[in-house]
Amino acid sequence: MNIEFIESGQELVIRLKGDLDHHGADQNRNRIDEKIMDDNISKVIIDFKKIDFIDSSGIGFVIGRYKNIRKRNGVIEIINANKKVRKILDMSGIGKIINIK
Amino acid sequence: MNIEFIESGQELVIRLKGDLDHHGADQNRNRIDEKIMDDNISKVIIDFKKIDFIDSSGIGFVIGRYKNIRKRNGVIEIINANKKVRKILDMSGIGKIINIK
Amino acid sequence: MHNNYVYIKIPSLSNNESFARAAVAAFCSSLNPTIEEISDIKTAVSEAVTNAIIHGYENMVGDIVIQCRIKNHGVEIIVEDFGCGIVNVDKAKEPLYTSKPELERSGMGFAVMETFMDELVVLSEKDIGTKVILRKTISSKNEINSNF
Amino acid sequence: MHNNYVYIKIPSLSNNESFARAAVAAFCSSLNPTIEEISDIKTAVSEAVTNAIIHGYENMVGDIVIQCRIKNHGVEIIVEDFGCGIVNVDKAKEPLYTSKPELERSGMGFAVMETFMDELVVLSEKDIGTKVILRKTISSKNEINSNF
Ligand SMILES: Nc1ncnc2c1ncn2[C@@H]1O[C@H](COP(=O)(O)OP(=O)(O)O)[C@@H](O)[C@H]1O
Ligand SMILES: Nc1ncnc2c1ncn2[C@@H]1O[C@H](COP(=O)(O)OP(=O)(O)O)[C@@H](O)[C@H]1O
Repeated sequence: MNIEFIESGQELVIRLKGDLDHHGADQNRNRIDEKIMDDNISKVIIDFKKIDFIDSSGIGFVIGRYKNIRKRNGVIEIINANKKVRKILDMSGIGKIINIK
Repeated sequence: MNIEFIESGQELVIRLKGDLDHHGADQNRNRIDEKIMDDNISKVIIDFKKIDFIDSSGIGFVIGRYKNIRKRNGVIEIINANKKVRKILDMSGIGKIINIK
Repeated sequence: MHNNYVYIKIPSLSNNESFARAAVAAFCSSLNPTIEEISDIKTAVSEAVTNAIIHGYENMVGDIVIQCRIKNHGVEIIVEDFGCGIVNVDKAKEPLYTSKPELERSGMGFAVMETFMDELVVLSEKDIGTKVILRKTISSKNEINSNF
Repeated sequence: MHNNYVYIKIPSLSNNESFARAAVAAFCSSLNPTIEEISDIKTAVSEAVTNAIIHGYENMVGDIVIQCRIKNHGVEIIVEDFGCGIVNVDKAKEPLYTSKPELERSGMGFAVMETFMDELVVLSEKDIGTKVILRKTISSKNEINSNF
């Protein structure tokens, strides 16, 4: 998985591209968390538009970023979740804590 | 590999689709030869536009149809050969006996 | 027709998760699955292989064996490791249970396998390893498109 | 990084030709090959696997073993059968030579493997089987796109 950051003020859009599996999560977790901390981000928008694959490691990854931003009293949002992504997100009940658009 | 026939008079266009390997050749050889015989075809045009894969079994397949149509004093032509198809066709020297467009 | 199968052995490296999914998907393609069926199978295989890597072998590198077999209009996929094994399989299968929350595991792996496949069987023994059997029927409505 | 490899065993059925190509291509994708490199590798693998099916096992069904290994910025692929073997390897490798013209073989298989890969080694023994070793360097110009 590759990621792209689009930043404006304290808002950070993270565009995910490729496969959000255990491998993809491990490769990008720290870079994202450092960015959130370094740039004092209070709102994270995760863009799933270019995601080709997701499994339950992706759920863990999203919950991990959620916990991280919550510690900073920030919010997190998911956009462009297609049918495949939805299927996994819905199973996890993550929609109760994170806004999915 | 799937094939599609477009017939007009004694001319037959054979549109190949998918993988022209040993498996694909074996699946379609007889159907093509029967068509040529039954409909008294004298010109065969093999359309490679939708071919995703070809290997040397594809060369054998083309030469096989060439020999078959030659027995009937007919001609054979290849159209829409992309770079990948060309690479294999050129190696075989098949261009000396068959018109490649 | 001869019943087709494939036997695959890979080391437990995380970049083999995507290889395993792609290989199983390629094997299943002869059954003309729908896009959704193939996507479900890839997800389930990914869960099983990831578990072998993270839980089965923890930080070591060991072999993962994947076997696929065409069976009664469907596919059977076996993912096997020779790692630490699972002491309590019933507990492990509970949704949201994970032994590794510190690694951001969601505890949803077995739940996903169960939901995305028709059948899930988990055989495991402590210090011997774990064998996950996944089965799914493929709706052969695409038969017209199949090679003939 | 741990040197990655894969071991694959399939029966010698012609519909496994496409599986073998896809599996090897999926394995090689971690090296970020160009489209042309991956296409060349698929073609060479297809030749070797087809030969095992048609020549190695003739009309019988036997095992084909495919092994891939990442080696010095490249890939080594071994395709092995346990069939009839080749008596005269030098002759077999001559372009246009085929022992099965009646099956519309072109005799170009080894020539394609030699042209599309950097290196081809053929080890064979009568009634024991054939081992084809294919090697290709992957130009890592795509490194920027690689996962980090
Ligand atoms: N191959 C395995 N080897 C050892 N333990 C396993 C294996 N697969 C699963 N487990 C155990 O079962 C638990 C639940 O697995 P799972 O539902 O996939 O959730 P997660 O992987 O997110 O922890 C794991 O946390 C682990 O303790
Ligand atoms: N795996 C194999 N087992 C036995 N014989 C083989 C094998 N591979 C190749 N050969 C022999 O080598 C010859 C040349 O092979 P190749 O160049 O691939 O051409 P083709 O497959 O079109 O005959 C074959 O006709 C066959 O006699």
